Amino acid sequence: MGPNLLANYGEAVSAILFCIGFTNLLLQTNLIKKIIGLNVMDSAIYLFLAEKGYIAGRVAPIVVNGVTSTEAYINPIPSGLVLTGIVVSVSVTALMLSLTIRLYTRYHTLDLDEISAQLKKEGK
Amino acid sequence: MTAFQIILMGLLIICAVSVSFSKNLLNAILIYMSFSLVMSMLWICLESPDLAITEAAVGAGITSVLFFVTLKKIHAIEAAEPEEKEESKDE
Amino acid sequence: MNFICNFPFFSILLSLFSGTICSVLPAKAAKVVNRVVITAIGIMSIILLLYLLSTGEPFVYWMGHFPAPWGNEIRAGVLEAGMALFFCIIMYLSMAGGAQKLHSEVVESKHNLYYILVNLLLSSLLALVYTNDMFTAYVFVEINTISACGLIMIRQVGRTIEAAVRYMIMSLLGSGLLLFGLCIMYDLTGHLLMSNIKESVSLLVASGEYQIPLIVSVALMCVGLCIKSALFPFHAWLPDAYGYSTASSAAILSSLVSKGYIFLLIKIIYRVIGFEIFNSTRIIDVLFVFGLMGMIFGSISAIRENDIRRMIAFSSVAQIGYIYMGFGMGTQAGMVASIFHILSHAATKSLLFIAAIGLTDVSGGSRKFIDLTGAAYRNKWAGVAFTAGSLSMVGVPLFSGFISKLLFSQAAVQVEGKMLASLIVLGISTVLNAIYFMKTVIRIYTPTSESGYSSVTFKKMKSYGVVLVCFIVLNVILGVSSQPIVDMIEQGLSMFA
Amino acid sequence: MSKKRPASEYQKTFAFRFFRWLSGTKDPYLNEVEMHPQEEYHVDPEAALRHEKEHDAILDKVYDPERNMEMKLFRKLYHATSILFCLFLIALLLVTISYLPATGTIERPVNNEVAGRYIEKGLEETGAVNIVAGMILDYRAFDTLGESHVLFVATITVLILLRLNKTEKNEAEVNDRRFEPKNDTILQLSATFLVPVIIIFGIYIILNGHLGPGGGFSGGAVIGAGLVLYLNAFGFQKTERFFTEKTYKWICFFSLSFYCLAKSYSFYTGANQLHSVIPKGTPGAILSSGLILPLNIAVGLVVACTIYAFYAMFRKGGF
Repeated sequence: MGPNLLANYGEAVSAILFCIGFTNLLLQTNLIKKIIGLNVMDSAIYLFLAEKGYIAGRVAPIVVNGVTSTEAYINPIPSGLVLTGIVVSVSVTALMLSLTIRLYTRYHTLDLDEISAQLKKEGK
Repeated sequence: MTAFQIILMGLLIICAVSVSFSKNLLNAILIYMSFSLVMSMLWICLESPDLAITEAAVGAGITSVLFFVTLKKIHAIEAAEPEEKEESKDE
Repeated sequence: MNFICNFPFFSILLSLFSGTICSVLPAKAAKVVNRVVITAIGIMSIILLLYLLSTGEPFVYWMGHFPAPWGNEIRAGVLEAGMALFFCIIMYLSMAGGAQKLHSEVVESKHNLYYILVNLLLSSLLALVYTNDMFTAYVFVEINTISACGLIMIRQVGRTIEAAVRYMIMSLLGSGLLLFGLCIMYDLTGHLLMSNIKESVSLLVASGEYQIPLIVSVALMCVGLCIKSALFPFHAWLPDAYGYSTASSAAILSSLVSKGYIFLLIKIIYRVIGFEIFNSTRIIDVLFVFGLMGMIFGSISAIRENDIRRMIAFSSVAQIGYIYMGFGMGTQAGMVASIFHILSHAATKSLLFIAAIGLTDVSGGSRKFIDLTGAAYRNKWAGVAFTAGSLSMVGVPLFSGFISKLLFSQAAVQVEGKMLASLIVLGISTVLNAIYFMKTVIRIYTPTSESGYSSVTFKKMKSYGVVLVCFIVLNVILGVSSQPIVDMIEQGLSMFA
Repeated sequence: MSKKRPASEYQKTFAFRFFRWLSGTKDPYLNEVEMHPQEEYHVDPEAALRHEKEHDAILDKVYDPERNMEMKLFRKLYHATSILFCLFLIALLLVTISYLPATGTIERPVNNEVAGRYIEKGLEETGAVNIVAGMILDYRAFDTLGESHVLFVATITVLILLRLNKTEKNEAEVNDRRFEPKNDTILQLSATFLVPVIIIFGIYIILNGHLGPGGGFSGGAVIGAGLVLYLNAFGFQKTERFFTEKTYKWICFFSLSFYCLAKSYSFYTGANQLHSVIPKGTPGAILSSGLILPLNIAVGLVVACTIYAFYAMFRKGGF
């Protein structure tokens, strides 16, 4: 274990959240809960990035009273990356949900295992 | 401020775990909404108001509305009340 | 700055913009726009390639008003331009070959949406090829994933939708890991541009700081891209996705989409981490082992399959195993072999998919081997093309597959610890390949007396026949005049570093 | 000359089995089971039905995840490996994080000259008071261009999946009407007050994107939410008056084309070191910061329409 685990508690939380989301995505049989897991996973990564940009005692990167010194503001790059990332995760969520609807109208279940069992039954 | 952040992070973990174990899909989605709200508060604490606004409008608003519509579509909810919940967060 | 230097930027923006334009056009016009755009980008790539070969110097192109660490930039070398050209050729041929099938399998009102997806897919592939920025790469990886998912489920059968769901879940796991690795890398170096990250990484390695996070970050990115490109244990979505989607989709997916991710991985290895540093980690051994396992298990699954499209799909798993085995060797020669195999596999696999639909069409739409008896007599062009593709896959001289196997074995001989394993597995895999491809070829050439199916004449499918001939010629060119291409790959790799 | 073997002997050889495998036909009963001389077969409809049912029942049992041993085993194995993998991942990430530079401090690789220049020169070079907006729409605009196309391609895939043709659509509409709130007075009254406020707030966020927190994406999402609320309160008949699929198509087309062309111009001039004719304006004024404001408006329009389109698609497969 390295020296900075306690100082990086935010990142530690984000790693735990990432793994919770990851486990949900792998193990939940219900598609909707899989999608929630996906969103949790994405949010965790964004939390990680936002923590990386934070500097104690400084304010948000919006220029106030024309002060443009590096000493005054936090790092703006992670915020920009997260903004892009959020759009990506919304698009993916919408796509996954519409796939869910189509799958449900076809097979009348949200359980992926059941669907693959039905598919095998059809195939043979 | 640190104590407040730690409380929020604890809430995040509680929300994420209870999403995984909740049996009812509607409950899961509601918990996910609160997860997003807590996340946007956390981003205010981390001095990123841009992210907070976006997360509040998108994570807690749009994504949840899409989830509700999906649930409704697959007849998991019969009644039509959850649509009203979106308006409270847009303010 | 020479005007030709604008071409990478033009090709990315042209394909993005044509996607937007197609959204308001009717299907026929969208098809024309699609063809014209692919041709234009192909021509630009040829000119760019010739220019780069004559100057011998790669160049960077600012995307905006700001220089390197502040703005965003793209970069072009011989390998990038060649890859873009190749992608254009394969995409054009796949679209032309599957056009007929598309009309019968996809609802009329959704045709123009299909062309939008193809245009955006092309733009994301080009951006992955040219970009010099890690986060841009991530964004375009997502475009690539979503449009590939669209290509899978444009033909709406239950199986394709299920396959699309599985594909999305796997891909999103991959993207999550990739993004996490990227964030750790950003935290360690403070840069997002590839060349700047590389400088910082070599400084970090020299000073011995942050060794563990560095390796973990590289590993996360590698695993993410492996999952996305369907390396062996992560291939569960692949047979259904390739086997049931419409023909051009299957050809594009197998030959371009997964190759885009693999090319990004090559870029990360060379331009972000550095080849030597990457080879000194244990990651290449893991890639090597999984590559070998993929080669064997993919072929075994293909032998057990009795559906021709799914068999070709499983063979893709084996071929991706070859590529990762080349990475795993950790030498320049292995890398060259892998890149050549990317080209040869892309040319061959799209040929096989396009030929397979010709065969199934004259067998009443059935894809079971028993119904395909004598199909090659009913559709002669498809039969010849399928045979050529199979021979190339098995590794018969004159075809591209032979050269890639030759390159792999040459590379394997130079590596001490991994020589025996890779040679043995190469041999086994070739035999297995021969078993299932030759079985199919014998089957389609077995004469049958009671053929209830009508045969097709050449007049009815001129464009299809021409496409097949083009594919065969491409394959033979790759197989016969391989030396200049290998030289070009080597030159491109030296420009990478 | 080889001698001709009788068929019964030949069928035992490896060659026969090999060619049988090759042709894909395999009769498991051939030569394995004793067979009686065949009688003419009569189909008894009742028995056939019963057999079919039995067959289905057997299939159901075979492919029931609870009963099928193979599936059960595979599932257990899958669960075990995934749990192990996740535990491994969590440990790995925690160890990694413990070695990362400490959060909140200043001496970190992240706080280098890149972030420094964005903060120090950002106002001067992009004209945006909100440095994040300046960064994503000017310094790193290529990412953002890609991002808006991610949204676009997601809409296209949703259209592919959920758009219905005429007859199905009518059915879906009837189906949808059952669940639609039937002129709920409370909802309508509160929507009359809330929708204008929400939409004005969204417009404020978009227009203020370069001056304060916000921007095209969040503002567009807020406007989209307002439209969705309006739709829920008053139904599709009212919204169809001003928002149809055509409106959506053209708004999306013009905004995205504007975005593409504007950014192409700026990339082209930037890369070729030409002077860009777009004025920066006075920092802090509403009409300032060059292309950022129009781009925000374009993105906002696309996002608002896309959100509404998603919702309408999910509800009834069309506008």
